[in-house]
Amino acid sequence: MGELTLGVFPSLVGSMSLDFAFKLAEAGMAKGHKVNMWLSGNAVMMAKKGQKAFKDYSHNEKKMKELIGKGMEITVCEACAEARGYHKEDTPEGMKRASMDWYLAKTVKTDRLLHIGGE
Amino acid sequence: MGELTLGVFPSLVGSMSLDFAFKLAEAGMAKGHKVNMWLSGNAVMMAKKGQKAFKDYSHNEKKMKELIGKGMEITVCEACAEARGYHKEDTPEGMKRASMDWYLAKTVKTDRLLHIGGE
Amino acid sequence: MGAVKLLFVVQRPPYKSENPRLALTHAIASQTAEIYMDDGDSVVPTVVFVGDGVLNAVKNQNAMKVYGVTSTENHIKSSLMIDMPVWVCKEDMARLGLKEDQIITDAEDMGAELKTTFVSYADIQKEMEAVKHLLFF
Amino acid sequence: MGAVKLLFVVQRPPYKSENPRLALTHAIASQTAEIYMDDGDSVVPTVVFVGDGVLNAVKNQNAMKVYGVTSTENHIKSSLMIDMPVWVCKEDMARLGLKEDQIITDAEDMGAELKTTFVSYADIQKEMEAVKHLLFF
Amino acid sequence: MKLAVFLSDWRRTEDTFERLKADKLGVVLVGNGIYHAVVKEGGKDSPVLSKAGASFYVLSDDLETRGYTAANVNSKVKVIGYGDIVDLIMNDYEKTAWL
Amino acid sequence: MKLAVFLSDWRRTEDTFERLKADKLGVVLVGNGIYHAVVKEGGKDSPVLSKAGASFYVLSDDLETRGYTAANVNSKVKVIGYGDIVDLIMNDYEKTAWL
Repeated sequence: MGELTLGVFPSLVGSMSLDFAFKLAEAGMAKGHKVNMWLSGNAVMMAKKGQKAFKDYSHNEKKMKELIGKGMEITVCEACAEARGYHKEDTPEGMKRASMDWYLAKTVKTDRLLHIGGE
Repeated sequence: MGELTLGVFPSLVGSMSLDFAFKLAEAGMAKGHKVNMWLSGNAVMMAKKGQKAFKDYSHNEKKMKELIGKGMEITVCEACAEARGYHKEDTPEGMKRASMDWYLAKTVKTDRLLHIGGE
Repeated sequence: MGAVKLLFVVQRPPYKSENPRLALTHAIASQTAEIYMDDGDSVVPTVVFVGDGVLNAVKNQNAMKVYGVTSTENHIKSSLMIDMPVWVCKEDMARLGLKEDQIITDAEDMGAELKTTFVSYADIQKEMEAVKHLLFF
Repeated sequence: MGAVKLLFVVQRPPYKSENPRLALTHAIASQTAEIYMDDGDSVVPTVVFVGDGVLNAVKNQNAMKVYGVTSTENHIKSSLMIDMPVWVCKEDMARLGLKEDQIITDAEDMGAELKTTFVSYADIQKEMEAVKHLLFF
Repeated sequence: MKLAVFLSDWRRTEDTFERLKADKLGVVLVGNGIYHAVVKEGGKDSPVLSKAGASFYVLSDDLETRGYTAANVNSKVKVIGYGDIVDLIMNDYEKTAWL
Repeated sequence: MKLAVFLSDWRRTEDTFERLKADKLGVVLVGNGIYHAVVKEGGKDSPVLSKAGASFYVLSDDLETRGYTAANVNSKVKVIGYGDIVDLIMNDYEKTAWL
């Protein structure tokens, strides 16, 4: 089994791309792969707990928690989070905060990288 | 003097469009106009106080407070805020939270509307 | 001010951003805006899908089943239910190869009487001229 | 694993989104990534501006003065200062009418020795093939 | 109608601008829209500038942010500031459209 | 190289896709990229589908979300699920590019 790292970047809020990343992570883990996820830019919106689950909005907190419970490593860009006013105490349980070097380091050992950096 | 309403919508985080809206509001008020601002979609990122002012990121909290002090009405979409985990206690002082009907009602009396709804 | 007309123009496809959805939810909010207005004032919105925006009006959207999110289809039907005009540009449907039977034409299942109106771009231009404010999404 | 090469490809103009800036700041972070890595491992990034992305490399950006935000120019110079290769695609410069004297070619004011490299698209393609991972912004 | 159109993108994904008609049309280039005023792709003016009968404006703040000055701006386009945009919206035009 | 390219937009603002070369190229249409598989603008296939030597895939979840099914999909394109994308990434291709 391999290791897949997903880098999830800006302009994903309100789009379905963040949903895509979580569904892909779920499918990867179901097949026995190790999955890491890096959230940067606007994707750090996941780093605020207590998001209300309206039917009109994507809501990935529950799935994220499940995947963390099953061993997914998920880390959020600390500076991107702070710039948006998401502090340490806002971070959902099991999510790590780190500098960008965490993501860079992951690219060394991971078998595959899917970097969702586009618009 | 007239009344100008700015509707500021998604996909503005990390772009300079939110900065544009605040600078335009400032210029409008400097000329004696009444300015209202509605923040919806991703623009509700302004509804979280305590954002760290990194040089790498747009930081409009200070200007927003100045403009509120000078009489700008600024209201944020309550549902859009809650969906992102921004609660009442996160709201910066002087900013109102309301349903979308607040914005719709403003369009009746305002002389001009600049609705920044695009990507 | 009396009745003020607004035109919500949706010019991009659904889901990639929440704007098309926000166009519909904001237009629908005109129904409850009276609490902020003087007696006799009202907002009269029309939502028009133009350009690639017509892709929002394709029926059988399964966003709720697949991603747990209300579909744009559902919001369009909610609009028809409160008698808010929903227009779809015919020229753009033709350009993208969309037939009327692929488009959300009614919300009879929700008890709506109003149906989607298929309009030409010239009608949209005319409405742009008639309204007080334009809101492009 | 030894040294792992990465190519950061910036294909869109600056400021409209923070991605071009994040490409540079992430690439720069390779300098401090050792703390998470085994001895002997390292990440070797190159940042290339291609397509409309070359507009990021236009010099004299006054983002700090005007909007109080670090310019993309500043991040490019920081990259040169830590000897990180910064490439700009020649064909795209020509297409957009950009001359070399309009582009950030060095960061001598910051004490950098490395200069911007003007490359052809063929060089970029070759580098895409050589690296372990591609990161498009 | 008297319409002020705001363009904030260089590559556009809609054709609304091409289809829009107005008796009096102002085109305000802001954000990455400023590239229409300064870049000649393949040696040619941006197609945006060929809109018949329109007046073109570009925001100086957004030019400077991106490394350009009034000296680089196409002669069809007038360089303006935020205060001027306020005047255009409040005095010269009746409606706005941010595409 | 063996490269899996992800397209998530209908109107694209970059030409990277047209310029990319790979010995083995997979094109995975996701998000609004699915319109390349189902819409024939002006009666013609999307230019994306004319990329020489490429294999095309479309994500069924994103088709269904937007009101389309496998029956609408261009015969050049294979309908797949999330698990299949995992296999493409981990087994069939070496690198990925999300444009």
